[in-house]
Amino acid sequence: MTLNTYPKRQLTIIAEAVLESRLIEHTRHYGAHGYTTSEVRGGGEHGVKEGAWDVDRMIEFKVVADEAVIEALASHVLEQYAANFALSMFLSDVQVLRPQKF
Amino acid sequence: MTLNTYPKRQLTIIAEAVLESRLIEHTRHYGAHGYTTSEVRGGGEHGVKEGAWDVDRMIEFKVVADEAVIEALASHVLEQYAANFALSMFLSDVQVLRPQKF
Amino acid sequence: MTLNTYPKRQLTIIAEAVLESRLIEHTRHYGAHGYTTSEVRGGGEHGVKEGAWDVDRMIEFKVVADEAVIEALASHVLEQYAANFALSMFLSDVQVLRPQKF
Amino acid sequence: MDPVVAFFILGILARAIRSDLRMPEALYETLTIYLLLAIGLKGGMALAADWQTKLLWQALAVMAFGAALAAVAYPLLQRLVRLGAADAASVAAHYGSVSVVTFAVGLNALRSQGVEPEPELTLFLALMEVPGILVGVLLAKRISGPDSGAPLGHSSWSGALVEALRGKSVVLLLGGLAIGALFGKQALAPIAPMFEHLFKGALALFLLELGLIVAGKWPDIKNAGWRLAAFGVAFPVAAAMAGIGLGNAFGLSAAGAALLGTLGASASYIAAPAAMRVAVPQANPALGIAAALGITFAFNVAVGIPLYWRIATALGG
Amino acid sequence: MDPVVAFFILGILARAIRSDLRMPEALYETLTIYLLLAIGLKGGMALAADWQTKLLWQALAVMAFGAALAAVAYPLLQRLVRLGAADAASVAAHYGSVSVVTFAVGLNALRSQGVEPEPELTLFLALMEVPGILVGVLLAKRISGPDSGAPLGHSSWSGALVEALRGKSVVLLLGGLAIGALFGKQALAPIAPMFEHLFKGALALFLLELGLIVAGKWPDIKNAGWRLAAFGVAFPVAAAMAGIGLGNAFGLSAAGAALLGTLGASASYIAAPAAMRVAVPQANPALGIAAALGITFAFNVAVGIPLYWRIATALGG
Amino acid sequence: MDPVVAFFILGILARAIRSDLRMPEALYETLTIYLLLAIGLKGGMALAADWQTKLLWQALAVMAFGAALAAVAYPLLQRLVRLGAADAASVAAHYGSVSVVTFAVGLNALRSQGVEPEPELTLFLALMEVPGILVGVLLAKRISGPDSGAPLGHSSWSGALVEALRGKSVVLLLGGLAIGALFGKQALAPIAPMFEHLFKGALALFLLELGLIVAGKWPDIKNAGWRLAAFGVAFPVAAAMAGIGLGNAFGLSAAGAALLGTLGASASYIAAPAAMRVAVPQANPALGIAAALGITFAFNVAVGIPLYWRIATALGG
Ligand SMILES: Nc1ncnc2c1ncn2[C@@H]1O[C@H](COP(=O)(O)O)[C@@H](O)[C@H]1O
Ligand SMILES: Nc1ncnc2c1ncn2[C@@H]1O[C@H](COP(=O)(O)O)[C@@H](O)[C@H]1O
Ligand SMILES: Nc1ncnc2c1ncn2[C@@H]1O[C@H](COP(=O)(O)O)[C@@H](O)[C@H]1O
Ligand code: NA
Ligand code: NA
Ligand code: NA
Repeated sequence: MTLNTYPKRQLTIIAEAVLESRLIEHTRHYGAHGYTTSEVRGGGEHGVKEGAWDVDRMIEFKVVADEAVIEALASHVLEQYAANFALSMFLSDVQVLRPQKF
Repeated sequence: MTLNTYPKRQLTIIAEAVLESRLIEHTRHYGAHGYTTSEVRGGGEHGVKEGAWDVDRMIEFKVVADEAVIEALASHVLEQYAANFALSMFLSDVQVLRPQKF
Repeated sequence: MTLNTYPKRQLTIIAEAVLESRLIEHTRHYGAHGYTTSEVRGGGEHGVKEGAWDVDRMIEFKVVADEAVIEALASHVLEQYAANFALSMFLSDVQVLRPQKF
Repeated sequence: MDPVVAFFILGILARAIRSDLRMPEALYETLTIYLLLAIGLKGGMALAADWQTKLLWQALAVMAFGAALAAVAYPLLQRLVRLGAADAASVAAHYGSVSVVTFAVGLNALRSQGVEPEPELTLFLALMEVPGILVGVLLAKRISGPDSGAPLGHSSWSGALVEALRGKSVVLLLGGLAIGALFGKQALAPIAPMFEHLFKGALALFLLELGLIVAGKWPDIKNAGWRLAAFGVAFPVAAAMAGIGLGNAFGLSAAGAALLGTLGASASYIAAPAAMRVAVPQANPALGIAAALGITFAFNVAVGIPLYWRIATALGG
Repeated sequence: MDPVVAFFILGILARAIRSDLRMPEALYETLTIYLLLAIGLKGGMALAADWQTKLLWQALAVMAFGAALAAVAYPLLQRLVRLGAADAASVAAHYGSVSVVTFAVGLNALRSQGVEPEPELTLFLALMEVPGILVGVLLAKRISGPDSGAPLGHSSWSGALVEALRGKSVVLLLGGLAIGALFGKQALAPIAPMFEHLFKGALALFLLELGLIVAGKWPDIKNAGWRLAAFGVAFPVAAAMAGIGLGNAFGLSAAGAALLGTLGASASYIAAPAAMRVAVPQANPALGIAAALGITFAFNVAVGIPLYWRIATALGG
Repeated sequence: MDPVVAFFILGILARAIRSDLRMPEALYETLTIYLLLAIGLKGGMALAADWQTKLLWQALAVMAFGAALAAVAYPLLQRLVRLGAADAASVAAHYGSVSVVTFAVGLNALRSQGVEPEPELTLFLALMEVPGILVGVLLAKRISGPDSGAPLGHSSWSGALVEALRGKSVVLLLGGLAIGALFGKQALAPIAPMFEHLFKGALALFLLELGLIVAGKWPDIKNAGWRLAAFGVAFPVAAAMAGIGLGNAFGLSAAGAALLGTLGASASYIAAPAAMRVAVPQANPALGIAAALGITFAFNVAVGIPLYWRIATALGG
């Protein structure tokens, strides 16, 4: 008995922690039903972010929603913050069991 | 020389931290060989979960295994907890190098 | 207006925290432009790792890059550490908006 | 007003103006462990001095008192507050159990007036942690019915009971009591600078954090409705009077009776929510915390504790 | 040299030899909350005793002083240090604002010499947190221009202002001042073991952490260039002299004037960076921290504070 | 029995009844930093008073003692406990090195009897951290052979050595010693309420945590087998006698000799496991911790320390 699963898209944003409240606003604005945040550290173009200092703290911000919502959100975040903030984004496919929930 | 990789399925469950020990039991019960947990915060149908209070703490629980195991585990967790707990689940494809390990 | 996205590969390594600095070295050596680390706990072949003790601490180490880089890194890490350390690895597809960044 | 209460109000105000003040979780957990040990040690040292066999009877009576509070609260919550069975059982468990911080604030208030309650009160604090939760779990068991395959596995109620008994509050309180009683004040003098002198400062920091959490729960408190709010004030006062009566029956001093009343009036917002979340998954967890922490804790700290002292002195010898 | 400074140097050395010594973030946040409350309480207790209406004028003057420091720093940073408008505005905000730890080290140094500055200095500390940041944000607003749709939403500057006012430093300092003033020394005696006796030990731990962070920022400090380094030493000394002058105008003692000078000389490395990151996203955040923490904080703690005391005693009555 | 030991037992019992009591990691790391600094400062203050050149020789002798312990343990572990070369090298490093908490419990036990060991013991503690680990790493190098491309890069053994030297215990102990010696007791009086008065309370909290961890490692301890358990008791006693003999040779008091014996008998369960995990990846890390923490630490704290004091008083002048 295979489980019925429904395709959705996942957006993963790794960004400076100071942006969290704004990312939540945009996520709601574009119609996603939820988000999940975790504290991370890492390194990239903007150097190593160990999170030892308040302004160095980084978060991983995940949203699962329909393709249209995810693409709108991704391009808005890219256009708004990519130039000035340490930020990387990637999209991926996921499948959910309760499509109306995401 | 391309690497030999083997398809597996990943189940990601974001749920109330109070369910962790039970999720571990079910994971073992359905035959998966391991699990990985991280502390997260977020928002969804059941409101914002900042984790500031013990009962608000949320975890992200990941299991990688064969499709059959993942689907059995997912439907059991859905049926058992979805009604009463803040919980979201999504499945995705991964590839591993050591198939017998997962 | 669909967003232009470019295919990349993601390597997720769940390993003993003591290996972090070496994983970062290998990641740079094989040409990836960045990495992201988060603290996790879990269980697998090497037993339960609650992170209560320094040597038990586990990390989830993620790298997004081109297939060639990811496969080279994965096989090096597998060959170097899999035998002696608690470690699991899985690869997955992601899409990015700024291909030159990864 | 006691200075520690001012820190509670500062926490509420800080969150009310949406300040970004957050206290690290590790600080909260450390303060909890500290308070439980400090109270246990202090009680144990005094208890060693005047342990009497009559305490065994009193211990049983106090446990029955906690269970009774939950048993009485359950029908009141259903009929007067119009809660469903699951919610009523969950909230009843909060009110049958106790709050360590409320006890600490009550103890501190009595000491500021130069009176010291009998040491067995610390024992009663530890003993009243669990009975109320047990009754709540039994009620929950009845609701979900034996064969309905309670979602969390067949033995969910015994699981919840065992989980409550293994809770860190009971372990640290009874552990502190044992160490305090075994070693006594003199041998434990070197750890007094940590566990006695810093007590009130730690309590102040704790109340600052609880103020932040209470103000953060404000939306839940509003949704809980006026009926639950009224219950959250009336029931504790009644429970306090019952507690003071029991204290007099035990022959306790006014201070002892007042603190037993405060114990009755206090509601658990850590142990009970965790236990009931597992035993009664259908219950809305926000209700219990909004009532126990948002309404009853704030009421007890600001109004209740001084009130129960006055009642105890009036009723007492 | 004051022992706490030795802990700062130990932190720098530990990181210089790439030791794996890391202090947990929760410890850092706990020490910050502790220091803010301890300073606020201490100031409030003393302030309650001798509050005079003239303090209102002094309060306004001190806020103007903070704003002026940022306004003066901005053109200097552009012309002498050759920073772009965005970077200049951001760094100016750091120097218009203040550092609580620098204040604590200055206060501690004065007390080691047996002198106690007037209690209103704690009020001035709280009042000087925000004006400099406000000027920095206004400057940023001018740069990005009203219609350019500042990236962070139209009201980014008011957002940053409100965010600064809601910052935990202002809330905890003013909260501590209020509690200290309302209850006074006698009622707060029981929390003295926590908030007074442990003050210097907590400061020592804090400086150990800051030493680790400063040494960790070394790459940024080197990239900041010699011009910014020169500014990071010269501007604080000038600002200190202005502060001492203002102190004398207020009729403060030499200790009070020296501490007001130290306030002027101190630069914010927590509140300002967070506020400016939001108000001036184009500015390079590493510059402000390298200057304020890497250069100015280290200079003030090692050289500045004793220097400003000597200037104040020379100029003062 | 010393009260702090009771907290260790409480931790074991709490975990034995599978209580949900967990202590936050940040609390553990803070207590570690606190203990290292407090011991270093205390030793430095006393050392400043009576530093003699003969200490240089003693320092070298003590480092040789640590290295010898590892060198002797290695063949014993292979032949008597039948461990493989990698495991034997790893466990040998644990026993050649030392445990700061065991030292603190020993120091505390002596003080409770009104005797104070010579200050150079703190220097010996810092010096004995590394030699044992160095020998373990050299042994590991021999096992994996030079050309076998030790998995962790060619210079893994020098990496492990450097890593041990940069370890936070050595940095904080030597840093504390330097600050204590440079400033002396009088100048450091203001930080005594933090670093001296709270010492025993912090030690009690630390032992509560270690009790939890030891009981959590119980499965590993059982799997380690009776041979390793026997080694974990016999070797420390022999090492203690050697340490006491060395102490007498140094002309130390009975207290000093007992503490040097305790140092020899203590095994590292933080620095050594981390260093050996890198140097000897093939070794099973659970073995070293089960032996050093599960068996030897518990034995030393409960039985060893009082025993070594009696031996020292019997042998000493
Ligand atoms: N290739 C990558 N793989 C994984 N994480 C990355 C990668 N590049 C950047 N990151 C993460 O994104 C953060 C910001 O990236 P950047 O803007 O390049 O500094 C970094 O601190 C990393 O945590
Ligand atoms: N669309 C979503 N994308 C990412 N995370 C989500 C989403 N919806 C819910 N979550 C996470 O799942 C948790 C429980 O979801 P819910 O049951 O909807 O409250 C939330 O607190 C979020 O952390
Ligand atoms: N099947 C799995 N699914 C998710 N995480 C796993 C799985 N197997 C192992 N892990 C993670 O990888 C770590 C090391 O795995 P192991 O080497 O099997 O002990 C474990 O502690 C888990 O955190
Ligand atoms: Na109650
Ligand atoms: Na300034
Ligand atoms: Na040893």
